[in-house]
Amino acid sequence: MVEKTIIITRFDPDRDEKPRKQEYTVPCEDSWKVLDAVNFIKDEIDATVSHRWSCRMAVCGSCGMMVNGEPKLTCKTALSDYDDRVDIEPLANFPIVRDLVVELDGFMHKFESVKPWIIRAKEQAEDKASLHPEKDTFGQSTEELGNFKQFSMCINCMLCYSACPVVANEPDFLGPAAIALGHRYNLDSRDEGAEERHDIFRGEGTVFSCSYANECSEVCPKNVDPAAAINQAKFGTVIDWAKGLVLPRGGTK
Amino acid sequence: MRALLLKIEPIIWLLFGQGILIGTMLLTGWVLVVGLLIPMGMVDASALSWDRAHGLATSWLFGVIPVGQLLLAALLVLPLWKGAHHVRSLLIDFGGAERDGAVGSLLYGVAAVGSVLAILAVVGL
Amino acid sequence: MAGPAHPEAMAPPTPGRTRAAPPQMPSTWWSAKRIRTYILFDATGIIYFLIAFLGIRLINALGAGPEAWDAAMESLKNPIYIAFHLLTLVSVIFVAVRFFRLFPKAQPPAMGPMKPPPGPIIHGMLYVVWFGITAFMTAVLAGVIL
Amino acid sequence: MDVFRHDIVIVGGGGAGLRAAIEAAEKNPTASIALVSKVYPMRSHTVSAEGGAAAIARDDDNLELHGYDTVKGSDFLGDQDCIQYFVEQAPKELALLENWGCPFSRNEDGTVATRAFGGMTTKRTWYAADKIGFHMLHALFQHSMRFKNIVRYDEYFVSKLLVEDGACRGVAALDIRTGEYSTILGRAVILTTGGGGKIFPFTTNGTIKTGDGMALAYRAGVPLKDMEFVQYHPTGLPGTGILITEATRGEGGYLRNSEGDRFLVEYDYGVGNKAELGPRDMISRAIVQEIEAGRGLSGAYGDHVLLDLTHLGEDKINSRLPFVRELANVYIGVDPVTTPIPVRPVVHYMMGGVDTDIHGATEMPGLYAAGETACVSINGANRLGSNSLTECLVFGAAAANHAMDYANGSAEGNEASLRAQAEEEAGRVENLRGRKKGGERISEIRRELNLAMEAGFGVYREQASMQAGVGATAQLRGRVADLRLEDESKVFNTELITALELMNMVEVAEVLAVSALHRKESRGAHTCKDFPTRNDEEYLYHTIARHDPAGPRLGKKDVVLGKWVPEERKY
Ligand SMILES: Cc1cc2nc3c(=O)[nH]c(=O)nc-3n(C[C@H](O)[C@H](O)[C@H](O)COP(=O)(O)OP(=O)(O)OC[C@H]3O[C@@H](n4cnc5c(N)ncnc54)[C@H](O)[C@@H]3O)c2cc1C
Ligand code: SF4
Ligand code: F3S
Ligand code: FES
Repeated sequence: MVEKTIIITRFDPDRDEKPRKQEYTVPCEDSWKVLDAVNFIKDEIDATVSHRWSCRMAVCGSCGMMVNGEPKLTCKTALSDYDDRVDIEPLANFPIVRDLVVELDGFMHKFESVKPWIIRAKEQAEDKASLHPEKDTFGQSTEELGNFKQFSMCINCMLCYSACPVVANEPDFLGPAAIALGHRYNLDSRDEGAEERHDIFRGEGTVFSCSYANECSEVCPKNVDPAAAINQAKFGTVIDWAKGLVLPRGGTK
Repeated sequence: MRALLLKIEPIIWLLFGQGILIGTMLLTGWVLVVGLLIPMGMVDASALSWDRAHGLATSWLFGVIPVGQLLLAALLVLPLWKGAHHVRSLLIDFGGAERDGAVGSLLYGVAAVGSVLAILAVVGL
Repeated sequence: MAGPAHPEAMAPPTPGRTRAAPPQMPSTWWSAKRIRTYILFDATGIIYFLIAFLGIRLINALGAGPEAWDAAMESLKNPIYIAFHLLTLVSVIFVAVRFFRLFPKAQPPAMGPMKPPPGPIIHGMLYVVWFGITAFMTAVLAGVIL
Repeated sequence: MDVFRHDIVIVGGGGAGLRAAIEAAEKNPTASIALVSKVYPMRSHTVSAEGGAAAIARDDDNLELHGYDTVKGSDFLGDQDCIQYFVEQAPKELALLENWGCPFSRNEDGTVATRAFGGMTTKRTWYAADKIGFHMLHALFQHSMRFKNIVRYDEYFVSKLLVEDGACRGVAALDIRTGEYSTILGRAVILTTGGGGKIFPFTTNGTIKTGDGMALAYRAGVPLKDMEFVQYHPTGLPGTGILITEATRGEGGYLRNSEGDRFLVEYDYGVGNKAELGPRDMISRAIVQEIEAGRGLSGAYGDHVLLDLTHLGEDKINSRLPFVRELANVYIGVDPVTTPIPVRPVVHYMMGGVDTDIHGATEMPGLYAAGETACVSINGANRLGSNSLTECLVFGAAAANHAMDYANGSAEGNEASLRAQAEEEAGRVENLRGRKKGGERISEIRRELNLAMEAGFGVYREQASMQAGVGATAQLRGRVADLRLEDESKVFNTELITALELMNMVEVAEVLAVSALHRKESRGAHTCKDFPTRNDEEYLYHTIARHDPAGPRLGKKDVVLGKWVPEERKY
C-alpha cells in the first residue's frame, strides 16, 4: 500500500467556466489499476467525480482516459507503472462533457458513416425461417478470416482518436477506428461493399488525411493496428478510384 | 479549394507515396556522390565531367528506353510531391487545418510547377 | 494538456445537449519521443522540396552546356551546400528506415489472387533494393562502372 | 419534459435488446423502434462473454440431445416446451448472426467451428476464439445501424415503467447527459436489461449489471421467477472476479488441487467421466469441497484451486484462448502457457428473472422481457454454459415478434396521463439528487448488501445464514431510502445513477433472499446444506415472487414437463 496523489480534471458545465484540476490523496493497493484509484475516489472521497466504466476487464471500451498525458485504458493500466503523482484527464481531442466524461456522438457519427455492416447484392440466406447452419452460412477459410480478424478486435475505446495528431486538427477526418472498421468489412470475404466504402473514404475526412503518424497503433490496447488498416485502405481506394476513371460506374447503390 | 483537393487526393497520394519510396531510393546515391563525395574531393570530379554526365543522362536502354532521362525525371519530380504533401500535413498538425485548402493548393501548385520545370529540364538535355 | 485542439475536433453532428468544454491536445505532443520522430519525418518534406529544386538547377546547367555545368558543380563545394547535402543524406536515411518499417503492414493482405509476402520479408526486400540501387548509382555516378 | 412516441420501446442494448430491435425493424419497416440503454450499446455486458454460443451444427448432434442436455442441466426445472423451441431456433439464429458478419472461428473446410462445453454431450458451442460476446455484440450493433427505423437513446436510464389500464405503454427515462427526464412512449415495451450479479461482491459481472429490469417489472407488479438460482462459475480470477472461460476446459484444460491432482477425476463429485466438462453447479461445489478438505491453495485473495492449461501448448492457447492469456497476464500476472491460473467459483449469472411465457410476454399486457433479465425458463435451476447468448438471440427475436403483433393491434396510450406519471417519477428522482439530508452513504450500503449476499447465498447455503440474509436485505431496503448524495449537478450525475441502481439491487436481493430461504431442497445451483437432496414431491415448481410493501409475496408456477421425466442427475 502506497499513498499517491491523484490529480483529476474536473469540469461541471453548470459551475465551471473551464476545466480545472483537483488533487486527491489515495492509499493505493499494489495490485490496483488506474481505474481502481478513480473508483476509490468516487466511492470514498468525492462522490461528485464522474467517469465511465463497466467491465473492468478491458473489453467494453468505456474507461479510456489520459494518464500522465497518454491515452490509456484505465482498467488495464497498472497504477504501479506511475510515480506518486498521477495526472488523470479526459480523453484528448474530444469535447469534455463533464470531469472525465467526453462527448461520444461525434465518434458514433463517424463510426456509422463507414457502413459497418455486411453489404450484399443478394442476401446469403433467402428464407430466414428455415436457415440451415451449414447450407446458409458462408464458407470462410481460416485464412480469409485472418485477413480481417485483427481489424475486428476494436473495442471502440477511442484511445487512437486521442493520440492522432490529425484528429486533433481536422474535424472531418474519419479517424483510425472508423476507417479500420470500414476496412474490416471490405476485407471480409462475405462482404461486397468495398466500392461503396471506398467512395466514402474519398469523401470528406478522406483516408488520405492520415499522415501515417502511427500513434493510433502505438496506443491501441487491443493491437488492432488501425494505422495498417487505413494505409491498406488507401491502396484499395486508389485502385477503385482508378477503375472508376477507366470504366465509369453507373448508378452505385 | 478543399473540394478540389479532395478530388485529386488519390493522385497526390500516389505521387507522394512514390516520392517516399522511389524518391528515397534514388536520392541516396545521388546525394552521396553529387552532393558530398565529389564536392569534398573524395571522388575525382572527372567522374562527372560534362561529357560523361551528359552521356549518362541521355543514355538509352536497348535503344528505345531513355533510361537516364526517366530516372532523372523520377528523381526530381517525385520528391517534390513527397515534400509538398508532408509540409502540408506538418502545417495541419500545427493547427493549420483552417487554411488547408489554400495552403495545400499552394504547396501542390509549387510541386506541379516544379515538376513541369524538371521535365522541361530533362527533356531539354 | 498541452493546449487546445481544433475547437470542432470530434464534435457531434448536432450540437451536444449540454455545454461541453473544448477539446484539448495531449500533453505528450511535444515530449514524447514517438511524436518527435513523426514530426521530424514530416519535416523532411522541406528537405525533399529543396533537394528537388537544387537538382532541377543542376540539370538545367547540364542542358546549358559544359561551362554552366562546371560552374554549378563548383558551387556545390560551398560549405553551406555540403552541410545541406549532409542533412539531406541523414534525412533520406531516416525516411528510409522509418518508412520501410511502416511499409509492410500497409500492404493489402490480398489483391485478387495475389498475396504479398510476409511483413519481415518485405521489410528485408526493401533494404536489399535500397542498398542495391544506392550501390549501383554510386558506382555509376562515381565513374567506377559504365 | 420531452415526449417521444414509438411503436416499440426496447430497454437495453445488449445481445437480447439488439436482436429484438433488429427483428422488430425487419418485421415492420414502417414501425419506429426505440432502443434505450444506460450505456452505449457496445458497452453492454454481453461484450464480456468469452466461451461461445450453443446450437447444434454437427452431424453427430441433434435437437433431441441439445434439449436433453439443457433439461438435465436445469435439474429438470426448465420448461420443456420452451427448451424445445429454444433448441429448434438456436441453429437458425446463429446462422443469421454469421450472415451478419460475426467472425466465428472456422473448421478446415470453412464451416463454423464448434467446441465442447460443460454439460453438453458433444461439440455444439459456436465460438470466435474466446471473445464470442464481444464479436456477437459488435456484429449485432453494427448490423442494427443499417435500420433507420431504430432510434437509439444512448445513456438514458430507465427508472419506471409507465402503466395505464394495466398495460405497459412506455418508460420514464433519465437522460444522463442532461439530467432531465423524458417520456418514451410505445405500444409495447421489451425489457432486456441483463442480470444483476452486482448485488454480490465477487462476480464476473460488470458494474452496470444491477438488476434494473427485474426491479422495474417487479415494482410495476409483474412477478419475478426462480430468483433463488444464482450461478457460480467455477473459474474466476481471485481478487477481481474476472472470468476465465469454460472454453479453457472445453479445449482440454484441467482443474488441479494443491497436490497437483485432477480432483474431479480422483474423487467422486458426481460429474463422473465428464470431469472438467461437468455442469457448472457441480464443479463449483467440487471446488469448494476441495478447499474445505484442505486441498486448496491460499493466496492474497483467499483460497483457490488451479486451472492448468500448460499442456495445451502455446499455439493452441494463442489461437483459441488469446483473451484468457491476456486476462491472466494483466490481472493476475500469470502466463497460462507456463503456469496454471489460480481460480475460484464466482457469481456469474442469474437463472431467475422476470416471469415470461414462451413468447417473452409477461403477465402485464404490452410488457415483454428477454435475455438474462427474463426467466422463460430454459435454464431452470442451472444454466448450461453457452446457452445464454443463444437465449438472448432466440427469445430476443421471439419477444420482438410478439410485441410487434401486439403493438399493431393496440391503441396508443393517453399521452397526458402517461406524461404525468413520468413527471411524478422525475420529481421523485429530482428530490434524490444531491440530497444532503439522509445519513447513509451509497458505498456503505452497497458494501453491506454485498456482504450479506455473500454470507447468505454462496455455493452452499444454510437455513440460518439465509435467514440472516433475508433480515439484512429487508433492513437495507429501509435504509436505502435514507441515502445521502453529494452531487447536485444535473449533467452526467453518475452518483444519482448509482443510487437508483442501488435501490434496484436491494430490491432484487431481497427477492432472491426470500425465494432462496423458502426452497427447502437442493436443486441445481441452489444447494442447501440442511436439505441436501432434490425434492421433486414438494418443490418441482417455479418460485414466483410478487411485490408487496411488506416484502416479497411468494407463489408457485408449474414446471412444464414433457418427454424428459425427472430422474437423478448424474454424469
Ligand atoms: C464474463 C461473462 C462471460 C459470459 N460468457 C458466456 C458465454 O460464453 N456463453 C454464453 O452463452 N453466455 C455467457 N455469459 C452470459 C451472457 O453473456 C449474458 O447472459 C448475456 O450477455 C446477457 O445479455 P443481455 O442482453 O440480457 O444483457 P446485457 O448484455 O447485460 O445488456 C443489458 C443492457 O441493458 C441496459 N440497461 C440495463 N439497465 C438499464 C436501465 N435501467 N435503463 C436503460 N438501460 C438499461 C444496459 O445498458 C445494457 O445495454 C457470460 C456472462 C459474463 C458476465
Ligand atoms: S482501434 Fe484500438 S485504440 Fe482505437 S478505438 Fe479501437 S481498440 Fe481503441
Ligand atoms: S495516428 Fe492518425 S495520422 Fe494516421 S496512422 Fe494513425 S490515423
Ligand atoms: S472498464 Fe471496460 S474497458 Fe475498462
